[in-house]
Amino acid sequence: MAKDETGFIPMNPNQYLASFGTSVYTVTLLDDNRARIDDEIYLFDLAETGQGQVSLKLNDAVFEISAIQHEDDSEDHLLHVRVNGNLYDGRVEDHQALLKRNALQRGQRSTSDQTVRAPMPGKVLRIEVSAGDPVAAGSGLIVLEAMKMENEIKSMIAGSVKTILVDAGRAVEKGEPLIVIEPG
Amino acid sequence: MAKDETGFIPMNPNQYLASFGTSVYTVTLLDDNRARIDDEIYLFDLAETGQGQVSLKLNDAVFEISAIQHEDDSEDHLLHVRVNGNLYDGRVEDHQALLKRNALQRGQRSTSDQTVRAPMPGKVLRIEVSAGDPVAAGSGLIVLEAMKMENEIKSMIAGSVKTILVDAGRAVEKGEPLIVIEPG
Amino acid sequence: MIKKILIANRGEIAVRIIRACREMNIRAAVVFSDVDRTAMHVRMADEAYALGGNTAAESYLRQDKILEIAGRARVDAIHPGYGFLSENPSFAEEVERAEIIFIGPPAAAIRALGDKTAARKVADRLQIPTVPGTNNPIERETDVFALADTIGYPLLLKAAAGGGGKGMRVVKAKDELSNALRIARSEAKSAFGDERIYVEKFIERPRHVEIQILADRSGNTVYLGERECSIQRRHQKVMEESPSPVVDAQLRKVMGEAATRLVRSVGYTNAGTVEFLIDAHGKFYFLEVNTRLQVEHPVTETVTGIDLVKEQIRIADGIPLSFSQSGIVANGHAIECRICAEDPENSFFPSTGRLARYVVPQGPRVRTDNGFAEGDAITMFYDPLMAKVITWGSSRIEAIEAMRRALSEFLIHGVKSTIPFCQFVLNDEDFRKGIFDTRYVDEHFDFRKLRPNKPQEEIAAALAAVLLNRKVRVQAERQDANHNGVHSRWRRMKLDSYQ
Amino acid sequence: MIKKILIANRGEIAVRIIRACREMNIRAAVVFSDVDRTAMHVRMADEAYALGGNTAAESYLRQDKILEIAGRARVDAIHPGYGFLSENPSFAEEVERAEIIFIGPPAAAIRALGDKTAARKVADRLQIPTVPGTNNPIERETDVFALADTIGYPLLLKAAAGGGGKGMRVVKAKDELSNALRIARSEAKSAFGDERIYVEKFIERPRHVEIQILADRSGNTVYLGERECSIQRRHQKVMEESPSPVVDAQLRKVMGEAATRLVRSVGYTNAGTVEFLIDAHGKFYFLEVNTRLQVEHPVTETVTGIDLVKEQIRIADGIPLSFSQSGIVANGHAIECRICAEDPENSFFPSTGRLARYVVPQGPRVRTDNGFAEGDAITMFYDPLMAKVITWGSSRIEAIEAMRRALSEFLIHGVKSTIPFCQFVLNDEDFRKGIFDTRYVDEHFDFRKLRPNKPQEEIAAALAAVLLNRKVRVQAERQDANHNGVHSRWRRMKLDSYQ
Repeated sequence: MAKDETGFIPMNPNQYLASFGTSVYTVTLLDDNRARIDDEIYLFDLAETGQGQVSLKLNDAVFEISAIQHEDDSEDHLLHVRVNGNLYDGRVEDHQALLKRNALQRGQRSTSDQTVRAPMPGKVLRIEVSAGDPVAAGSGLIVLEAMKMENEIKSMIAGSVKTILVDAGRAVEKGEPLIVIEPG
Repeated sequence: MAKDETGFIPMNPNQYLASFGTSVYTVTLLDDNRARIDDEIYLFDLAETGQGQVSLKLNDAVFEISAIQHEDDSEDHLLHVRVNGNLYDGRVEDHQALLKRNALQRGQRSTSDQTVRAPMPGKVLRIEVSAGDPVAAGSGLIVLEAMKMENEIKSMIAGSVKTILVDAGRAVEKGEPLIVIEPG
Repeated sequence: MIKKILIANRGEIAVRIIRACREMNIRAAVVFSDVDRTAMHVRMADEAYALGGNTAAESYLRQDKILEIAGRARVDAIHPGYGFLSENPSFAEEVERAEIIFIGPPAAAIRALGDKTAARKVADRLQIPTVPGTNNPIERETDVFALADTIGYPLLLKAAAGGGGKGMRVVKAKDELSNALRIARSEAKSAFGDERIYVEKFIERPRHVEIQILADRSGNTVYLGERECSIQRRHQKVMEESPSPVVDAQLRKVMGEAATRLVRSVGYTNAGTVEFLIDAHGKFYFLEVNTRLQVEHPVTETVTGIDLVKEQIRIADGIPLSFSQSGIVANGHAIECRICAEDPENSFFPSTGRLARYVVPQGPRVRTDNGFAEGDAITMFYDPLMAKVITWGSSRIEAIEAMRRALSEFLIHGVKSTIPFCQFVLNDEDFRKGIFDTRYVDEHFDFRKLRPNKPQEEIAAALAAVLLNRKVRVQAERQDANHNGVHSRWRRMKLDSYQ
Repeated sequence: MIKKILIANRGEIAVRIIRACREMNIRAAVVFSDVDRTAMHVRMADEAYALGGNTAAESYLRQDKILEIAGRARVDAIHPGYGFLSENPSFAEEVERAEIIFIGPPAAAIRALGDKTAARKVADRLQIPTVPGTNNPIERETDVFALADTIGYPLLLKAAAGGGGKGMRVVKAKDELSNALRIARSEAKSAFGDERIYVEKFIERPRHVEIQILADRSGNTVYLGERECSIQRRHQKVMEESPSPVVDAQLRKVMGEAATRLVRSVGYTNAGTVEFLIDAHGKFYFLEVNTRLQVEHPVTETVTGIDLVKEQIRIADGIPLSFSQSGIVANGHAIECRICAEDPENSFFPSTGRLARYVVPQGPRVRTDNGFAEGDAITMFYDPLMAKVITWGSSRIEAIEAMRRALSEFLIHGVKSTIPFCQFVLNDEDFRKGIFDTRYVDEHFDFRKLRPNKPQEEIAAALAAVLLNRKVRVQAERQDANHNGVHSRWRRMKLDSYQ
C-alpha cells in the first residue's frame, strides 16, 4: 500500500491521496456507497451518530470513528483519526491541494530544517546547546519544566543547531518553536 | 414560599416569577452575582461547563444543573431542570410574559377542560368511554398499545367526556390529543 | 473453537456479549434494524449486517435473515441474548441444522422447559412443589370458570408462551374473570402470537426468587445461588439482588438442588434460570424456567465472580466447567436497578425521545451495563430497557447506599426513566429492612412521593431557570440588534455610494 | 460524628472521596482554584469554596486559606487526598489545633515515617531490612563521592522530601555523579522546596511491592496484602496490580507483619503504605512509608472488598475496624492503569488541551475512578492523572484481558494519553507471564511499537478522512454559493432601486 507519492497528481476530482503513517492510499469515491482504495473496491456506509462521531461500514466490518484537526499544527493540516479507540494520524489531499503543493515545491527550495517545538506549555530551565553546535539524534537540546517535572527535549535528527529561538527562564506555549536544527 | 400568583405582575424588568411544583418564587436579579429570592438575598455564580451544563453556586452550596425545554408541550414553555440529577419541572415568566398572560386571561374565558394526550406513540386498541359519559378521577378512558404492552390511560380528574378525538385502530403520535374531559 | 459469534440482539445485552467476546478474543458480528444503524451495539461490533425493517417482527425476529447472515458471515456460533429468538426451540434447531453452534440449551431442552405447562409437568414428576393450577392451557371459558371454583380466588391468568411477566393478569373475584380472560388472551396473541392461557392459584405475598444454573456438555450441573426479584412493576422485574434477604444456606441448598435436578432431567446444557415463588411461610413453589441468559444475570456475576456470558460461550464450545459446586462462593451483596425509558409518575408508561443528556455513573462498587449514549434515540419499537446499574457492598446496606450514590450520578435528559422509582425504593424503610414481596409496588409505591423534597435544589432550579431565561432573551435581543446593524450598514452603504 | 468533610484536593481523588461521603451520608465540601471553577470535583460537591490562584502553591497548597475555609464551612474533618498537603505534618498539626479531625495519621506519625531518612532509622531499629545507603541527607559533594565508593555503583539519588518517584536519579558510574547530583537537587528544590538528597545502593532488577495497612484508634493494625507497582515511567508508577506475581502467602505474611510492626512502633493510625523493593532472589528491602492514601488503592479495594476511603473516615471518627487480620481475604486479581495526559511516544511529556471527546469504559469487571468529563481542559498546573481504570478477574490473565477490553473503549481526543503505553504492556508476553521489574520501561518499551498494527482500521481511517474532507469542502462551497447569492441579491436590489 505504501507508494511513492512524489509528483503523482490525481486528475479525477473524486480522487484523493490519504497519507497515514508510512502508507499512502489512493482513494476514489465511485458513488455514494462504493470507493476504490488502491486496487480494491469497497462497499461503504458512513452514518453520523448522535455523539459527533461516525460509524463507518466497510464491506461488512464496522468501525467507530472520530476525527479532529490537530490543534497546534495548522501548517500541515494533520488529522487525528480515532478508529475503535486507536489513533491514526494522517492527511488527505484532493486534486486542488495536490496541484498547489506541487507548485509550491517547484517554487521554493525544499528545506528540511527541523523546528523543535515545545511539546507542552512550560518554562525553559536550561538550554544545553549553542548555535552552530553539532547534535546527534537523541542528544539533549533544552530542558523545560512543566507539571512539576523537568523534561529534556532531544533532537530527533543528527545535524547542527541553526537557531535558538528562546532564552532560559522564558515561559513558552505548547507548539512554540524553540530551536531550529539543520540536518547533516 | 408558595404564593398566590394571580394578578401579580412585577414592575421591575429584573424581576421574574419562577413556578416549580407547588412553589412560586419571586426572583430579582440584583447584579451579576446577587439575587433576591423571595425575602432572602443569595450570592450566586453561574459557570458553564464544557458539557453544556451549568454549575451554580448559591452562597456556598454548589449545584450541577442542566435544563431543557419540554419537547411536546410547547404551549406552556415547561422547563425540565435537573439539579444534581433530580428533576424539577417549572416555568419562568418575566415582566413582559406576565403582562401578556394577564391580558390573555382577561380576554378569554378561563376554561379548564382537560385534554388527555398520548403519553407515547402507539396504537389505539380500545376506547372505553363515549361522549357525554361521566368519568371519575382514575377511571379508564382508552387503551393504547406500545412497546408490546397494553397501557390503559386514565382520567386525572372527575367530570364528563366532552370530545373523543381518535378512533380505535388508529396510530397516534406522542403528545397527540385523544380525549377532552370537562371537569365537574 | 469459537472464533466469531453473531449476536442476534440489540441494546445493552448485545453490548454485554460484545464485551465478553472482546475479552475472549472472539470476533463479534451483529445484526441491526434500520433505526439501529448507529446504535451502540453496531458502533461497538467488529462486523454489522443489516436486517432491514424496524419492528421486532421485521428485524430481530427474522429467523430467515439471521440464518442467511450467519452463513454469509461464516460465524461459528449465534448468541441470542434474551427476548427475541432466545427461547424459540425451532430457531435453535435451525441454527444447529446449519452447523452453527447455538449458544444456549439444546432445542429439545428449550422445548421441554420453555413452555410453562410442559415445565410444570416435569417438576410434578420430580416432586418439586408447584403452584396449584392447570398443567394445560384452557381453551373454553366455561372450563376456566369450573377450575377457578376448584382452586379458589384470587387466580392468576398467564400466557402459555409468555415471559418476563408479560400477559399476566390477577383475577380477584369471579365477576372480573370473563373480562380479564379476554384482555389476557388479546395481549398474549399480540405479544407472542399464541393466545393460549393457563390458570393457577395466586400466591399472596409471594417473593419471586430464582436460581441460576450452569450445565456443561460433560454432565456437570451447578447452581450459582439465588436472585431476589420481587420488586416488579407491571409484573416485570425492575430491581433484583443476590442473595435474597429471606433465603438462608439451608433453603438455598434445597432450592438449588431442586433446580439442578429439574434441568438435569431434560439434558439441559448452558445457562438457565429456575424461577420460584416463596410464600410468607418460606415454602417455595416452582414457577417456570427461563432457558436463556436473564436480564438480571449481573447480580449473580458480581457476588460469585463467575462471568456467565463467558461460561455460556465456553460451554457451547464444549469446554467443561472449571469449578465445581463447592467452589462457588458468594461474596457480599449485589443489587441491580433496571433503568428503563418509562414514566414512573404515569403508570410506568413507555417514554420515547432523544437522549439530550446521558451520563452514566462511575467509580467504586458500580457496574453499568448500558446500551445507549448521549444523542441516541429511544424509539417505540423495542423494549424500554436502557441500562442496568449494579452495585456491590460487603453488606446489603452498603450495596443499597452505593446504589443511591450511583443513581444520583446517572443523568438522563430527554426521556423519563425508572430512576426516581428506584430511588423511592432505596429510601423506603421496609425495603431497607428486606421486608417486601411482589405486591410491593401496588402497596408501597406512591408516585406523588417521587419528586425530590430538597428545598435548596428547588431554589437553585428556580434561579438557574431565571438566569438561562435572561440569557436566551439577551441573545435574542443581540441578534435583533445585529440584524438592525446590518440593515443600518447597508443603508449607510447605499447613502455613501449614491448620494 | 463526622457529618461534613472538607476535601483539600482536586481531580479523580477528590471525586473518589466525594463518592465515599455520599455513600456515608456525609456532606462534601471542596476547594477550588480559579481554573477549577467548573472542574468535576466542584460540580459533584455539595459545597465549594474558592481558593483563588492557579498554581498549586497559590491554591491547593495554601494551608492558611484551607484552614480558614474549614472554619467558615464548619466542617468536622479534612481529607487531604494524596499529594498536596497530605503528608505535611505541620498541616496535620494545624488542623488538629483548630479542633478539626485530620483524616490521616497523627502529625507525630507523619513526622516519624514521612521523612525517608527518619523512617529508615525506625526500620533499622526494628531490624527490618533496608537498602544499603545513608540515613542522613548528604550536603557536601565530596561526602557523596566518598560514600559512593563505599557502597559501589550503580547508585540512587533521592530527594529527602520526595515521593512518587519524583526527584530520583540513577547514577551508573562515577563520572555521572556530579552532574546528576546537581539536577536531583534542583528538581527536589523546585518540587518540594527542600533540596536535601540522600544516597543509596541501586538494587538491580528490583520489583516495587508495597503493603497496605490500616490502623484504628483502638490499637488494631492490619495489613491488606500487597500491590505490585513495578511498571513505572519516569520512576513513577503507571500500572499496579494485586496480588504480585512474585509474592506467595509466606512472603506476604512476613512483609505484612514487618509493615505492621513498623507503623505500630510510631503510634500510626489511619491508612498507610509501606513500600519495599524485592530483588531477583526474593529478598525484600524497606524503602519508605507513604503516610496517606495511595493513588493505586483501588486494586486493594477490588480484591479485598474493603473500602479504604470509608475506613479512613471511620477510623478518623474513632470507630474501630470491623474486621481482624484473619477476616481479610483476597479474591481474584485486580489491575490498575493510570490514564495520564502524557505522550508515550515522546518520553511521556505532559500533554495539555481540551477533551474534545472523552468516553470512559463501562460494563462488567471494570471500575473507572475519573476526574474529568468531555469538554474539560487539562491544564499545565497540576498532575497529569486524568483517570484510573481498574479491572478484576478471577485470574491474573482474566484481569489483563478485561483491561485490554476496557482500554479499547476509552476514547480520549484532545490530549495524548498513557493508554497506548498500557496497551503495549498488556500485550507484552513478559508482562503477561509476570516477568518484569522496575526497569521494564527502559528495557522493554519501544515507542515505535505503540502505533496499532491494524491494516483494516488504517484503511477505514483513510476513507473516513476522505469522506469528511469532501463533506467539509462541499459545505464550504455551499456557503460560498450562499454568499454569492446574497451578493447577487444585494446587487440586484441596488439595481432595482436605483436604475
